Amino acid sequence: MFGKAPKPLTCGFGLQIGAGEVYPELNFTLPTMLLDETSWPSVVSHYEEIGEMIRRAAKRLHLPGLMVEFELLPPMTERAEWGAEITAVLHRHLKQAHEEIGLPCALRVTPTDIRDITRPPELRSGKAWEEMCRSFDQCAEAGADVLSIESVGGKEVNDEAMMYGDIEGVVFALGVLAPRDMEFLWNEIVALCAARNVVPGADSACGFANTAMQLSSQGMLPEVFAAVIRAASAVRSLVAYECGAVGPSKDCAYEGPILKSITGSPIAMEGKSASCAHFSPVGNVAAAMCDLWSNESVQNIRLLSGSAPEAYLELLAYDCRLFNKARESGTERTYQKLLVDSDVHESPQALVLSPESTFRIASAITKESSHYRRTVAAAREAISVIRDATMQHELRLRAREAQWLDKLGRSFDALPEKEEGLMKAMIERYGHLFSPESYGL
Amino acid sequence: MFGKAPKPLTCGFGLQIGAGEVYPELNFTLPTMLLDETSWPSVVSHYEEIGEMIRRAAKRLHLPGLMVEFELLPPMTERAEWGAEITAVLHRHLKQAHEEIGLPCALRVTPTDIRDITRPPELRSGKAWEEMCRSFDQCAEAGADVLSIESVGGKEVNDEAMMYGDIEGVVFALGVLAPRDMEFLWNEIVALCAARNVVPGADSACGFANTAMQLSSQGMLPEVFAAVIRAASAVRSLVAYECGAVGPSKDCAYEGPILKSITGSPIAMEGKSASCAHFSPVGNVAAAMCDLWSNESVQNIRLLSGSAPEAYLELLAYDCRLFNKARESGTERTYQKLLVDSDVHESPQALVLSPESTFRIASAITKESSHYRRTVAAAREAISVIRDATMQHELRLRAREAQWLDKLGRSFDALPEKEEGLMKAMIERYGHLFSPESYGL
Amino acid sequence: MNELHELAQLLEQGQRQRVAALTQELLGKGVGPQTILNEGLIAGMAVVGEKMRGGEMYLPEVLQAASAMHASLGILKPHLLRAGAKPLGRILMGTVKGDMHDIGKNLVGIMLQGAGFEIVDLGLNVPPQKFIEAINAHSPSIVGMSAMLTTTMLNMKTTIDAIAAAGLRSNVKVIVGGAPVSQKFADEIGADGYARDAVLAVDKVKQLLDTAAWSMPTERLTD
Amino acid sequence: MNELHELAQLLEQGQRQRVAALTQELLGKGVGPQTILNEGLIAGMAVVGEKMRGGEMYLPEVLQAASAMHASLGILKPHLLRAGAKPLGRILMGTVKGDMHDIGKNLVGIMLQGAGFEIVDLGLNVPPQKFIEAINAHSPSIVGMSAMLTTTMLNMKTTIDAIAAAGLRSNVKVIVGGAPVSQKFADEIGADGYARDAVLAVDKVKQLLDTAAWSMPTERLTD
Ligand code: B12
Ligand code: B12
Repeated sequence: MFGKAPKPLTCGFGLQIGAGEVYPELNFTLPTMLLDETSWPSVVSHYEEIGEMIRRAAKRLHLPGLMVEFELLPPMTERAEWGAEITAVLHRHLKQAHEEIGLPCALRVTPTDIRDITRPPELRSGKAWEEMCRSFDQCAEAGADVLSIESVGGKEVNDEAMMYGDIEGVVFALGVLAPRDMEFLWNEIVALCAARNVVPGADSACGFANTAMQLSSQGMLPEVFAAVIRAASAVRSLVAYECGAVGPSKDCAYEGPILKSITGSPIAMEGKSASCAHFSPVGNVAAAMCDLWSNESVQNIRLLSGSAPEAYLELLAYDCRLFNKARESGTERTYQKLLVDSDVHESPQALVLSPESTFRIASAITKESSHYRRTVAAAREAISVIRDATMQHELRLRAREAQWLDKLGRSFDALPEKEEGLMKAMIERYGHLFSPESYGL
Repeated sequence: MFGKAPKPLTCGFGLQIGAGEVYPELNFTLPTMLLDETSWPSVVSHYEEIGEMIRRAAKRLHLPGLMVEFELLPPMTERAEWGAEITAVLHRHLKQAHEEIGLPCALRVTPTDIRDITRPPELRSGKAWEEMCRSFDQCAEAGADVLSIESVGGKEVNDEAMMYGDIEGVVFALGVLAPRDMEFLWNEIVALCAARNVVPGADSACGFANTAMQLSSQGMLPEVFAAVIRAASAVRSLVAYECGAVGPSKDCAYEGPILKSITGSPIAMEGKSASCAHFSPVGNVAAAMCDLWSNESVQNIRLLSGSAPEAYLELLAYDCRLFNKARESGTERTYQKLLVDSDVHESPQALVLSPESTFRIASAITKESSHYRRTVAAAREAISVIRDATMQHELRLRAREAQWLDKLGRSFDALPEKEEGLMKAMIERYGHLFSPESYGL
Repeated sequence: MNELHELAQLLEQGQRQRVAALTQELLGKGVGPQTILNEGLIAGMAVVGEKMRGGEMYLPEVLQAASAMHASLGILKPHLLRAGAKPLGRILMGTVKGDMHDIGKNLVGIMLQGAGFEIVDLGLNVPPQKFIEAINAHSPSIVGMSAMLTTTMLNMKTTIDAIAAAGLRSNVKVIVGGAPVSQKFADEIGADGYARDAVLAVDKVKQLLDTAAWSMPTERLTD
Repeated sequence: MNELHELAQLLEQGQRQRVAALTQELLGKGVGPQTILNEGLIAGMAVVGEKMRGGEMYLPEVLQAASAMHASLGILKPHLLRAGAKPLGRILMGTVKGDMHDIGKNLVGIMLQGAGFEIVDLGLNVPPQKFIEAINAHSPSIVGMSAMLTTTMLNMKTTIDAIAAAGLRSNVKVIVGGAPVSQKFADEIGADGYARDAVLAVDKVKQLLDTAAWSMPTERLTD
């Protein structure tokens, strides 16, 4: 259920997440401009302006609580001081909001995964890796309450495999490569967070599943394929928790509900509220289990009412009032059902995000132990979730989508029992795209 | 209830409004640019781009229906051909959407009330008046399905009276001057619509009540004052219906629910969905009775997902799915209650828009016959609505707001029985601002 | 001295007549005009400002207090002039060509008046030429332009350019505002200042011409 | 002639081997290469295009069909050359400096390849200098740049300016794209074209160099 997580957590200035209330998570980014020494002062002024706006709007909207996310842009990660400077600015404004109007709030900071600046990406060492670690450390020191990342291990193979509809390749990327990188990466992040006494938030399969979602919205891939990749991608995101991450998960990690039902940790989600960042077929259903409700990101540009971030914050605030009023009045089940039923009959991508579906997929995952088998199990369960819905006439698939669903079913059934059965072929097929050392292979 | 109006209407390409479903009403405007001969081609290309976007998005979002509003900018009204040209462009795209994907849709066109270009405004004759009439006529000819306006008669006095907190002046403007202009103006518009076989939509008290709302949000006026003006302004908007308007009312006419319960005509409303156009304390409650759900207006600029109008259309579409799913599943009362209860305890402006409050205000209005007495009655009822809520501890007013509520109560009780009792004093006080002839005085 | 404190309170209550009377009385008793201004009017309007910011006072009350202050100032004026204090600057206000949204502009004017400035209001739909003529006629220290439409805001630039072309740019400071306007836009078109609302507009003006003597302490009024 | 129709169908099904074989067979029978191209390959890919637009075919299938077409083209090439047909232009693709979003760029490249163009992919995070060197090295007719960040999109302008400064601007047409990019922006930075997605990108390229002989009829492919 939205707002309630078995393992709620408190962070920042007394912000309780998953303890009953749903709070907005506000995201924002720079307008069209170059980011370099020359423009740096104006970059800072943008974040100062946003900080002031947040204090003003929090008061105007009577916000009961607020999470703010600062997503670093690549140069802010490469140059740790830059990311830290902005982190400090936002931290200062949140502190002030807390002191002045008692706003419970926290700051999530998300450094950029810059390791794929080289191809094949060098994931465990090298300049990018070291810069990234420094960025995490200095942002933590500068006032981050939660640290997250949208990591890319395995993406270099998944991108290619998806485009060619190569299921073996997708599973190899999501079930073999990605989890290996997640394990390495998150052990580092969790240790760093412990040292800095910061909350290790979670990761996002954005580079895998949201890319697929965008591809399908462009008519490049069938929706059923995107839906299956969504489910399968939860396994690699889950690894962060196995390493000690406690959430809240990243807003763009639509796999959140699956993670929530497995780990009990609170999740951030985005749907129609992120129409500024990207379109999606899951605008309402994405909210069904959220603990934080986010807009993903919007440029700090002027609309007719005020700045675009303020306009989206108002939206989030009113949406959150509905979640919380529903809980308060005991009608949360009815409201959740509305959120779910209004989308699940329109798209298989919405269907696999329903509480029911995500619970099924979660159980399928926990039944298995290896990342590889879990990935396959999640995908297979997603397929049968869609199959069942079509049989019960709760979802109508276009002919070609239906054919692809069968094709996917066959391909996933044809996969070997163990990842070993895939290794050789995959290294032959995709060896030119990734470096084994980066995955401890 | 949202989506259902006692007097539903069908317009444009088979769009049924108030017959059960709530549809998005999309609004948009130009980005920062000059509007003249030189820039005209690029002006047209903006509306072409929006038209194409609408066809694409309607398909992507599986829209069950759509109202599009084109709000003319002043030069497009002064030069009737310009407004007509854009009207034709949008009409063409809607026609195509209807033919290609069977989208039920209609086009609302709102010429600018340019009569206040002279001060005191010349309302019943002169260059501006004639241009405005030509604009209405040519837009109707060019493909408008519904005609609306945000008329300004009485505003010249109301602006001043509001700022000085002069209740007599406000009542004179809203209850004496405004209705007179409405009567003159709407008899003309209704006749014109009949001749062109176009739906005479309704008017908006934007220039009165939304100005007050903005003033209060800037800390210039107490919220209770803005709330009372909202209620009182419904009377002048009602006059349009007395002259033959049938709705749907204008999105920015938050007095809509009052009009709906009196006339039974469908209404357009905006709330959080219009956070791009202006902020408000009525984000959710505004939706409680809507038949069309609008974003008021947003510049055609690029966001990260696509254009801002497309981003807001996606939002409207998902909100509408909730309305319609609630109705379909018989849980509309629960959902409506959520929309209402999540706002009414936060602000008196939200309180007076609840179905209960608007019904009370509507009855108070219908009990009286003269526009003047109706205006006073509406205001008094709004005051007691707020009083009752504070007594039942359902609304907490800040000390100063409470004092103002009493002050307002006294002032409205002290008003003369008939408008005649006000005339002399008002003409002395505000005679320099308005011309009697414009009101047939 | 508690008569001055009384003056401040009467001012705050907007008691125009009594404020005027007490001002006369104090002058009669030989209290210096500067003292009356600083410890009476300025002190009183300072409280008004704080209360407005805190939502304890609204525009109508502020306007009443301001009118009381002006009543008193009218009496003090000659004495202050003799005492060598100089009046605040004159400000030109107008909504630019093509735009009929004027209440925001009016409000800014009223608040500036309340702050003791002299306002010349050119009304709405004001073409550049009219601004230029008014500058020549009234030689204001500040020109304030309002625009509420994305399609009229660039007329602010047109006007600034025209003022420059007329060789008057250095004579005036230009401030701009309105719903679609932002600090960034103000910088782009070469304005000297921008403010989000009327209260901040007063700050901005005070800041642009660091004003003396007769000013209400709008730093306080708006902090 | 129903063998050509068969070729078209095999192509649509992405049957690389059988398409190659049948191509040989037809040539053996003395069918002209131009005829095979137009009535076999082009006809087939036209259907593919329509099906993709209609959501009846997806990228993986299109890529299969494209690879089958390339198998056949490889065989026809010498014959076509003798017949005087000329190959399509060469296209340089890259994600600009500071940006690591590359799947969009890759996709555009793949679709263009499918359309019979030769692609030189410079990868991601590509500085202006590298674009210039590549232009000198490969003399492409088109340069395509991708940017997904508001903070990298201006590097497209930087690159276009650098190309101009290097005196190469007139040698190439520049097309741009990416999430934050719009036609308006493309015009502002002086690009020759913009496209919202990979399919439209192919249209745009065809339009910029009104291509001949070997082209698939992407007008059809994408209408
Ligand atoms: C009320 C209103 C009206 C009223 C007019 C109110 C009035 N007396 O001025 C009426 C109904 C007449 C009206 C008409 C129109 N409006 Co209108 N209107 C509004 C609304 C909802 C509120 C404006 C308001 O009164 N605010 C209250 C005042 C006190 O605040 P303010 O004006 O912002 O001023 C403050 C600050 O801006 C600042 N400020 C203002 N000027 C200056 C100057 C200086 C120097 C400084 C320092 C500061 C400063 O301080 C002021 C006081 O605190 C706005 C929405 C919005 N976001 O503002 C739309 C809005 C401005 N209108 C809009 C439109 C489209 C129109 C019409 C074209 C609609 C139509 N087709 O009829 C017409 C055009 C009128 C014309 N010819 O110019 C659009 C603009 C779209 C665009 N392209 O830019 C807006 C943004 C609403 C929307 N999103 O659709 N409107
Ligand atoms: C998936 C994704 C990622 C993936 C990368 C996917 C990939 N392989 O490229 C990952 C997770 C790695 C990622 C990382 C980041 N991302 Co990202 N990402 C996205 C997302 C959600 C979808 C992009 C995508 O894959 N689309 C699918 C492809 C097929 O479509 P496409 O890229 O748009 O390309 C098509 C068209 O644009 C066009 N096109 C593209 N290029 C060209 C070129 C030419 C010549 C032509 C004609 C056409 C054309 O045709 C293409 C095919 O149809 C977008 C959201 C969005 N609105 O796009 C954010 C987005 C672009 N990312 C964003 C951000 C902030 C980031 C990070 C900084 C986040 C972080 N702190 O880690 C990093 C930075 C990475 C880097 N160093 O550059 C922001 C950008 C904000 C800004 N300031 O501009 C966006 C808009 C999301 C958001 N609103 O927050 N991201």
